[in-house]
Amino acid sequence: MKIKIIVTLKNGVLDPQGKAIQQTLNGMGFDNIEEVRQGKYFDVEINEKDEKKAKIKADEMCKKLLANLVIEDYKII
Amino acid sequence: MKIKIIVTLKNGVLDPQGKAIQQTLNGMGFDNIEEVRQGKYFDVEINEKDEKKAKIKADEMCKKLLANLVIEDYKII
Amino acid sequence: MKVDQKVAIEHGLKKEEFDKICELLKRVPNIVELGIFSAMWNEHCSYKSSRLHLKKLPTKGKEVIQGPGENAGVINIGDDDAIVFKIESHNHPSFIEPYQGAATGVGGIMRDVFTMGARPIANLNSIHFGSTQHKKTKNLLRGVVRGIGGYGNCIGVPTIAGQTCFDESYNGNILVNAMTLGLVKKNKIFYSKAAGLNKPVIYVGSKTGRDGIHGASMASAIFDDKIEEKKPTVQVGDPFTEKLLLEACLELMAGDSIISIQDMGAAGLTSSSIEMASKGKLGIELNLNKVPCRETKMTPYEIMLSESQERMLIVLENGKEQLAKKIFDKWNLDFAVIGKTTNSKKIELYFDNEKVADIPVDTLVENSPMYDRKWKKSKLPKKNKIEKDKFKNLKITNVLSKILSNPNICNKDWIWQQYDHTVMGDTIQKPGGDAGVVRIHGTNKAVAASVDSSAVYCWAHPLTGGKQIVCESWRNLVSVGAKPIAITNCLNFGNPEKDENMGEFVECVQGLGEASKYLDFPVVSGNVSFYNETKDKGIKPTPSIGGVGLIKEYKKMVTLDLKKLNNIVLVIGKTEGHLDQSIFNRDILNQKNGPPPEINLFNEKNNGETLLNLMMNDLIKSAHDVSLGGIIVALAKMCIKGKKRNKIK
Amino acid sequence: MKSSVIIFPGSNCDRDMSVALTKFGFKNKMVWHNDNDLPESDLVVLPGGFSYGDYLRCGSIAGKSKIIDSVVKFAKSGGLVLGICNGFQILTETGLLPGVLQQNKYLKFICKNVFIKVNNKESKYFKNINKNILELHIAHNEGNFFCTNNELKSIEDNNQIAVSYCDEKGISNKESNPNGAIKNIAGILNKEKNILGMMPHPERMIDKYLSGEDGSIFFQNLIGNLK
Ligand SMILES: Nc1ncnc2c1ncn2[C@@H]1O[C@H](COP(=O)(O)OP(=O)(O)O)[C@@H](O)[C@H]1O
Repeated sequence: MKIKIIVTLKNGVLDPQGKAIQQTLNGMGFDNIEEVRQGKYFDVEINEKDEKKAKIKADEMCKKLLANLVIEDYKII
Repeated sequence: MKIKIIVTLKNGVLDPQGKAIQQTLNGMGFDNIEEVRQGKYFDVEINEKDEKKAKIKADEMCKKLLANLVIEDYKII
Repeated sequence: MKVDQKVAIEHGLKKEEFDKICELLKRVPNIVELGIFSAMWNEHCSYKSSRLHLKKLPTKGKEVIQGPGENAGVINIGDDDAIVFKIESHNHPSFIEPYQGAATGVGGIMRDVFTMGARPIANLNSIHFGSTQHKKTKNLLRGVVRGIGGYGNCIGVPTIAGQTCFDESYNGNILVNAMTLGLVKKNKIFYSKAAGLNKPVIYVGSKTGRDGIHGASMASAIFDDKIEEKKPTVQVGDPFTEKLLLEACLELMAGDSIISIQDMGAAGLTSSSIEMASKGKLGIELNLNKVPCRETKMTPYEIMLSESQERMLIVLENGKEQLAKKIFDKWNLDFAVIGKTTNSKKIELYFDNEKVADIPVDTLVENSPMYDRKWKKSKLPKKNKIEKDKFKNLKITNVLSKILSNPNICNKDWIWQQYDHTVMGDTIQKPGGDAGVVRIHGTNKAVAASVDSSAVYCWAHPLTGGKQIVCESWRNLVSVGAKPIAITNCLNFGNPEKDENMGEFVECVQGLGEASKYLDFPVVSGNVSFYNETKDKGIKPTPSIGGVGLIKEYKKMVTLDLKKLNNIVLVIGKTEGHLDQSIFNRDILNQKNGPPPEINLFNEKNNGETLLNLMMNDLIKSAHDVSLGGIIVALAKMCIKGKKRNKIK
Repeated sequence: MKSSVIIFPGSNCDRDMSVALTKFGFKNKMVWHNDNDLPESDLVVLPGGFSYGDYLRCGSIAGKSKIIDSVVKFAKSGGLVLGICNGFQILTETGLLPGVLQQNKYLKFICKNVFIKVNNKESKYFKNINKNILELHIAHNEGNFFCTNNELKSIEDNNQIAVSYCDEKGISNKESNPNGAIKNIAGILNKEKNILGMMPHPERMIDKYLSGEDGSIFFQNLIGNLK
């Protein structure tokens, strides 16, 4: 089954990319954009039929590799 | 309001990063991972109360900047 | 929050130090003031354990324009040109988050250099990791290398040399030392000393966030099991903004608007403003509501102690605000007038129309603690007997291939090929040689730089080890045909409160000083990193020396690859057969005790100068210093690089 | 001959490029990204570097700069536009050149000398060049050229592959491909052959004390063709 994971920067952690994107959008005429924060998205295909088990695996993968918990949070969706 | 956007590589487009992550996961003992595809995630704070209008704006932003339609698809969630 | 002894101790201050603060202020400080004291008085900013000993280093020389005490050292290289350079550690942050730690280390040292008006022209780094077998090493190494590249490549400054070492003593405490060289005209050097009353104090660069609060005290803390809790203090680097800041600052510096300028490094706004005031014997008044903030509801405490990156503090000439603002607007950077200079000799902070701190500057700087810590002298270990029958069963080719595959000796191309080493179009010697060399743009001159440490030697005998590294740096520069001019040093040691560690420090510094004095190779800048220790286990004493030399005619530069067949190979200097602490003894014979090779400064100088003479007369085709692994490794490297064979009798 | 080099925030090979152009006889002007108009030019160069920190996608944000409209107009009217490294990325992001530059196959920044083969001598850039295999320098993290099969077919049918990675002897294969680019593509032209984007940096190879001298051959030949 497919598991989707979103990894985002923790609140307060500087996001230089997001800032540059926001400024560019403003410059392009999108003037009501107040903040952009960029994160990562993963589609993971796990050979596992049991959703619960797959999510537990995904959680472990996030902790060990996909997210850098020093600066990032993750969400399995 | 906050709009969430996911940008993913089109099917068939090589994803070297996703591949490397998959291999690393396998190497770490997660052996039933069949594929990993990495994408981008954006949290966009738009000063706009009407959800429909906000989504139209977001769609335009994706087309004009956030996604490169040659290789990427996007989804507003 | 009420301040008492307990709160002070949580801030890393000692009980006596807190008492002294109360005595100096004649009252108990409030929380903002306590934060400021704790930042200024910690080891990282105050050099309280090292100051006494650092004073003994030779810092003067014919070509020295600015020695230690400024953002970086400055040396003369003729024709009105000067080189600004310094090395700095970012060890603790890099262990917690290798990519960002290393990246912000590179960013920080570059800011130190361009703060003085110099355009960075070369980066170097010295990185030390635990054993290659240790489970953390691979990730840390990868993260650090990526971080160094990620920042330096983006700014567009070539990384021209470096050093990568592995030793189990760094298992729980890696070292990341970054060095930058910048080029400036002698009459356009900028200093941090404020001058004049009622001059506007300007904040430029990125906005302030909550990142890195108390980073300076983290740099002076020992890692323990609670290391995870310290994680939120990691800063994120933004090389893109730094590049803009660099260009904007240099643009403003081209005119005559700036009185003094200081980057916000460790302890951010606190140390930068206090340093400016202290050097200028002035006071500074700041309105913290004016500081551009990235996050909401930041308190004065947080604003003063944030270590957000890519920020500068400037004292401007009156009336130049508009001109300066225009430049920073052009580069899309924040710009704010946040205060002014005063004659109070105090640091006075306002927030929401209230005075939130009021501290005499001298209590923070001149009256900061200085310790003469107890230290233990090291004995010179006894030499091991060379037992020839142990060698009988060894085949030289096997030994050589084993030595060449030692992680400290083997090829590092895979590392430095991740660093842009050719941007700026003046790199004439890439990493892979004895020193990196860049031309001074548009002239016939070039500067050479290398960075070295020999922790094993320092560990075996700190005094000899200290001399050894300075000599190694000297030799590396000479090997490429450069006249050595001056050094910068980054002293990475364990806990100074332990007398063995303090002893290692004192004696290394002594050795360093003796050698640099004898070789007329003065120390112009540097940095001390103590408390490199995890769970009571300290690192091997690791002073890193960054040497800089001048090649007057770059066409005469020498490289180490063998060029032609039938050239003669010479060994300069006497080979005494010293094997203790060599890779051979340590790796092949597994004999880890014994003294490091002795240093004879007279011979060192004589050999180096003779070699330089021969080079200037075009008599030398290739040269390489004999170091780790001895003559056989040196020859092997010369052959491999030159794709030539060598016959040795 | 007149050239213009565009400076974006984060460009860092702009000076190197201007030094090279000047050395080989161009009268060069630097142009700020926020300007509206290009000065009169025979050649417009988008230099290497990290415009906007390479944030989002390399070259994507620079592709929205004010000056780009003029560059597009200039290119559409047949003017010569050269993009090196980040400049190449910007050209694909603006749609002036097909394809995209993805992250290198081995996910590492690569800085080293490589060999490239000149495939197409129709353009002003390579007409009359007297060496078929050049040794040039690359320094990039995203140089892995990718395009769809249809696009590739059109690129090949129109003879748009300008240069491709190869070894010393001119052999293009997996081993001589530093970044995983499709068909070892190191640089491509537009259909009309007036726009060239390539990853290698000729401006870093313009005298024998640097990494090599083959960049000189490129520039000398180019200015020769313009005269
Ligand atoms: N971290 C690094 N960054 C840049 N260059 C490096 C790094 N590590 C090693 N190098 C380069 O690799 C080469 C080999 O390093 P090293 O083994 O210390 O040299 P040697 O012992 O021959 O003087 C040197 O030229 C050095 O500049």
